[in-house]
Amino acid sequence: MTADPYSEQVRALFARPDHAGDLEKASARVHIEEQGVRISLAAQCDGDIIECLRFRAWGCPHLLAAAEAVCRSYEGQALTALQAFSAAEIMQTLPVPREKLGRILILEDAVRSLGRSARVSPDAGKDTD
Amino acid sequence: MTADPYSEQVRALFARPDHAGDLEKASARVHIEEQGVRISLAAQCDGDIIECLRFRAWGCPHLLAAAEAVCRSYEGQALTALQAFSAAEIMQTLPVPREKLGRILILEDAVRSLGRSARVSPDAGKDTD
Amino acid sequence: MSNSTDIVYLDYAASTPADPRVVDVMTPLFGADGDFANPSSGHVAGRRSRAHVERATGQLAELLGCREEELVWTSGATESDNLAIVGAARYRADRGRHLITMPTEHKAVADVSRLLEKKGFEVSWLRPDDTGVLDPTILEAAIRPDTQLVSIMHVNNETGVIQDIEALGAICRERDVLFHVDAAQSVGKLPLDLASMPVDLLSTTAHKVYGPKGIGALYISGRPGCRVEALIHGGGQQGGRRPGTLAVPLIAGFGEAARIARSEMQENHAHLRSQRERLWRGIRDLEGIVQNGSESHAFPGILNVSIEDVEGESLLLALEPLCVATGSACNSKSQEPSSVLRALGRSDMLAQSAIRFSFGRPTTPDEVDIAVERYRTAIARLRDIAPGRAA
Amino acid sequence: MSNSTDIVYLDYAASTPADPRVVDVMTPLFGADGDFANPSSGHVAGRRSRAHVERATGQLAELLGCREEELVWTSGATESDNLAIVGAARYRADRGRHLITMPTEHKAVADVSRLLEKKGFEVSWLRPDDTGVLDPTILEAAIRPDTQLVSIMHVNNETGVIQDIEALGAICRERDVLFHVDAAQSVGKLPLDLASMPVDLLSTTAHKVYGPKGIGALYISGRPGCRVEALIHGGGQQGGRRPGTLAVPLIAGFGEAARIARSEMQENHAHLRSQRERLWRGIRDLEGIVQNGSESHAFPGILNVSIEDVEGESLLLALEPLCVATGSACNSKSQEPSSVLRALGRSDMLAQSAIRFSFGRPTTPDEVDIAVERYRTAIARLRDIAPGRAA
Ligand SMILES: Cc1ncc(COP(=O)(O)O)c(C=O)c1O
Ligand SMILES: Cc1ncc(COP(=O)(O)O)c(C=O)c1O
Repeated sequence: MTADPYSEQVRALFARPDHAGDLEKASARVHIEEQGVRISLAAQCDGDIIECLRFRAWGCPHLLAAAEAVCRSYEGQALTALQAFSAAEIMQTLPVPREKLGRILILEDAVRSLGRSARVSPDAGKDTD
Repeated sequence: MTADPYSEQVRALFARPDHAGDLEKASARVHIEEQGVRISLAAQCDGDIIECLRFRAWGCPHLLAAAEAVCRSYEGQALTALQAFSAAEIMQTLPVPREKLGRILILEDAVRSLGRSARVSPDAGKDTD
Repeated sequence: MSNSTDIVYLDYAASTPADPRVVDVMTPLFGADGDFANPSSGHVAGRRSRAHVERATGQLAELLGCREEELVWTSGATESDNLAIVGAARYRADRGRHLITMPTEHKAVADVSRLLEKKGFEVSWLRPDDTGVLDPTILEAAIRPDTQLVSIMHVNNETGVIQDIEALGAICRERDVLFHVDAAQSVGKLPLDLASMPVDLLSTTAHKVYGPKGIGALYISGRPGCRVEALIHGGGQQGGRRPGTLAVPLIAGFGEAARIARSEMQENHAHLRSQRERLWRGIRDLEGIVQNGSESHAFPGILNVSIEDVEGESLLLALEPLCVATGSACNSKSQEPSSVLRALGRSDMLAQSAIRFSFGRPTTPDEVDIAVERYRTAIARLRDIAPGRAA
Repeated sequence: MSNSTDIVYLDYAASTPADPRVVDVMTPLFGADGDFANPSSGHVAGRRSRAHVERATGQLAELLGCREEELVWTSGATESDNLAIVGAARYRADRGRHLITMPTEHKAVADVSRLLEKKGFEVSWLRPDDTGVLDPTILEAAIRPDTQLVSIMHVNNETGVIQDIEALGAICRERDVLFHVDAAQSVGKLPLDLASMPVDLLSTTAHKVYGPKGIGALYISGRPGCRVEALIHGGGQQGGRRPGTLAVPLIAGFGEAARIARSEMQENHAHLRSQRERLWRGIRDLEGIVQNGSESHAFPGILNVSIEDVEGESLLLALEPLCVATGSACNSKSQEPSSVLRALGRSDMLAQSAIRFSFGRPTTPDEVDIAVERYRTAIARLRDIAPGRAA
């Protein structure tokens, strides 16, 4: 089964997007719409630490998988750590084909922006873009 | 087995050219060389009647088959009957493809010429052409 | 599909499996025990091979209602389309350099027309209405004195829309313009009787009708003035119209496929219709779902649907292992919304969500039910994951 | 050949049967239980089909010593030759309009060159010596500043004469001229290592090397400047170089044939050589017999002989059911003496009597002995029937 456009990892993340959803009592939120892609992120924190991270997204399988991967990896970390999130890294690890860099950069925007919204009101993210 | 360029009859005549050969005591002979084709005919007669008719030929299978057919059909007939031999008829009965008419006409020449050579010396046919 | 009972294949418009009877005809012809000789050879073995070609030519001619000498074997509909359009354009170049076709044509026709455009031909691209159907009066108005050729497909490979070949062809004939029909999707599935139809050139390919891949044919009407210049030159096979050693097993397979298609056309048509209806019944209540293409001109082997606010690529992956198509098979690598659907006036958003379900002889109601369930589940899941739009 | 144990087939240069292992690879791919999907489809089934294509591409690339992306699948060598020559001529039209080839080329090359001649190209037809071999210095002298392309075959299909591709190619490369080689008769039979050979374009076809009919390939070197314009346009398959649905079973069969040919090349070569020698030993004492083509440059799969004062068509029929060829397979319908043999300086008389015996993997010494006996008998019989010449 060669030439599969999706890696095992992308397939697994896409198939089980456990972090898809919303958080009623989010400490921080962000919503971006750009180039047809839509991403919402919500974090619930205990102090600086992300307890729960949820996403919603409208886009291709790579974007959805990347969003799920982000949520999985940042729970338990400091919200400010999100500011260091890099599209380049996830492009490599999933991997994501080069022609989809644009939409992963939109995800990067959303993630970093969520990181910057530490300790602001739950709606703060909304006008990031 | 379609599109066979040779009919059953042509194949049978070509496969068993019983009349190929020569006659030591021929009453009449003819030899023609034209367009790369070579034909010799020899008849041994009892009075006017052909007792034995033999051919030799260099040419394609249709020519060889036609020569054999001629020999088979004129034995027992009057030598003069050969003058009425028609290429057109044998083209139809074997049959012979149209593009080979030329060489069957050479055979016609030889056969008719043999018919005309009735009661001449055995070598008479040689300068027919 | 071996070893994957999970796979449900509803992509028969992209390719069909060879019918078991076709496989039975072909298989013995490959090896040393079969009639493997070159059918152009004059010897006994060659004549035997030729007999298979002749039988198959007769079978395809019967299916199409044409004479055997009006058929030329090619490698498939792509080559047939090219031979028809480039070949006719070159042969009739003196007549003028105007072609007429549609933006909804298969790429083989569209790309070659675009190429001719670059080489100095003028091409009129006629638009269908928003159900995909071409109004014959639009064709009538587009024909000019320098029009050489009109090329319009029979059944559209993405939407299944059927064009009125009879009416369009009649207009061409009246105006003495050659009429080419890409019938890759319809041959063996809809009745054709070329002896009585105003069609000059018609392309077909075996692998869409349960024959093998790699063999097709072009019908070139025997009426005066209908000639094409060869695309490929060589050993003189097929009267020089398309030389190259004839692929005897494939030709024999196509012949058998044609024979089967002809004798079972009615029951196959009814079967396709009921599968298509079953699928549509199962999903038509979904919010924002629409059929792409005319219902009244629909070929029952294809159902193309779009749905609001769902991303197409994720939908396709969520449907796995259901095998369906987005655009046409050959487009499926590209990310662009189908030009066929855009020509029907669909928004980019709706066009990109399009899924083409296509049915075949082996399709069962159970498979259709699985497709319904997977489609509904996938839509629900993706809508669930998607965020609302910003106010 | 089924039902005809009498038939002795010595026409492997016209076509070979598919190897049983090739048949085994192909057969399961046709039907509904196999990987029949369109390999361009994005879904699971399409990816499975694609895997067969990729494996086969690797196998052919290994046989030729080239990279996978340097191969384009076509319908056969006729199409490959056309794509190479027309495609390169069009792509490099700016460079000039001079081509170089030989009158001994296969019709696919010769006819397409003649066509280009009509379309304003100038063609130099280089003559071989009377053993069929081209002296490289003749090529060197023929190249001009406006020369675009040189096309010279590897093994001649009528005589089996091998040209010195390395030497000829080196001259082309030095002068920056594209070099095309029709290798239909040599691929899988003589070693080729395209990565290290000065060849830019190379045509091949599966059915001459125990693969199926209807599939071939063109090697297009990846080095800069080596490009061809497509002959056929459409769905974008193969990077647009040759679109159309890929014929998966045929491609897989060609791949397997390539794998087998590569792994068994040496022993096959020895086998052919011994059959050819056996046949020649059996007939060389006949009065007036001559070999057509160089002994020292002979491919052992082919033995072409002429004999004085015997008519060729009658000879062929008298040999039945021995299956051999007169000229090339595709010429066998025409009555004209072979242009290849005339280029070797043979008289019309000798040329018309030529018989091409060609050997294959399945050929047995017994079959060769039968051929010897039939040939001797036929010659004796026809000479016996023939009259002497007039004094
Ligand atoms: C040297 C050569 N070139 C080209 C061809 C054409 O091959 P195909 O008939 O498979 O297209 C042949 C065989 O017919 C050949 O022997
Ligand atoms: C309408 C139409 N035309 C042409 C083609 C091309 O056929 P093939 O890929 O067999 O050359 C197809 C299928 O791909 C088609 O659906």
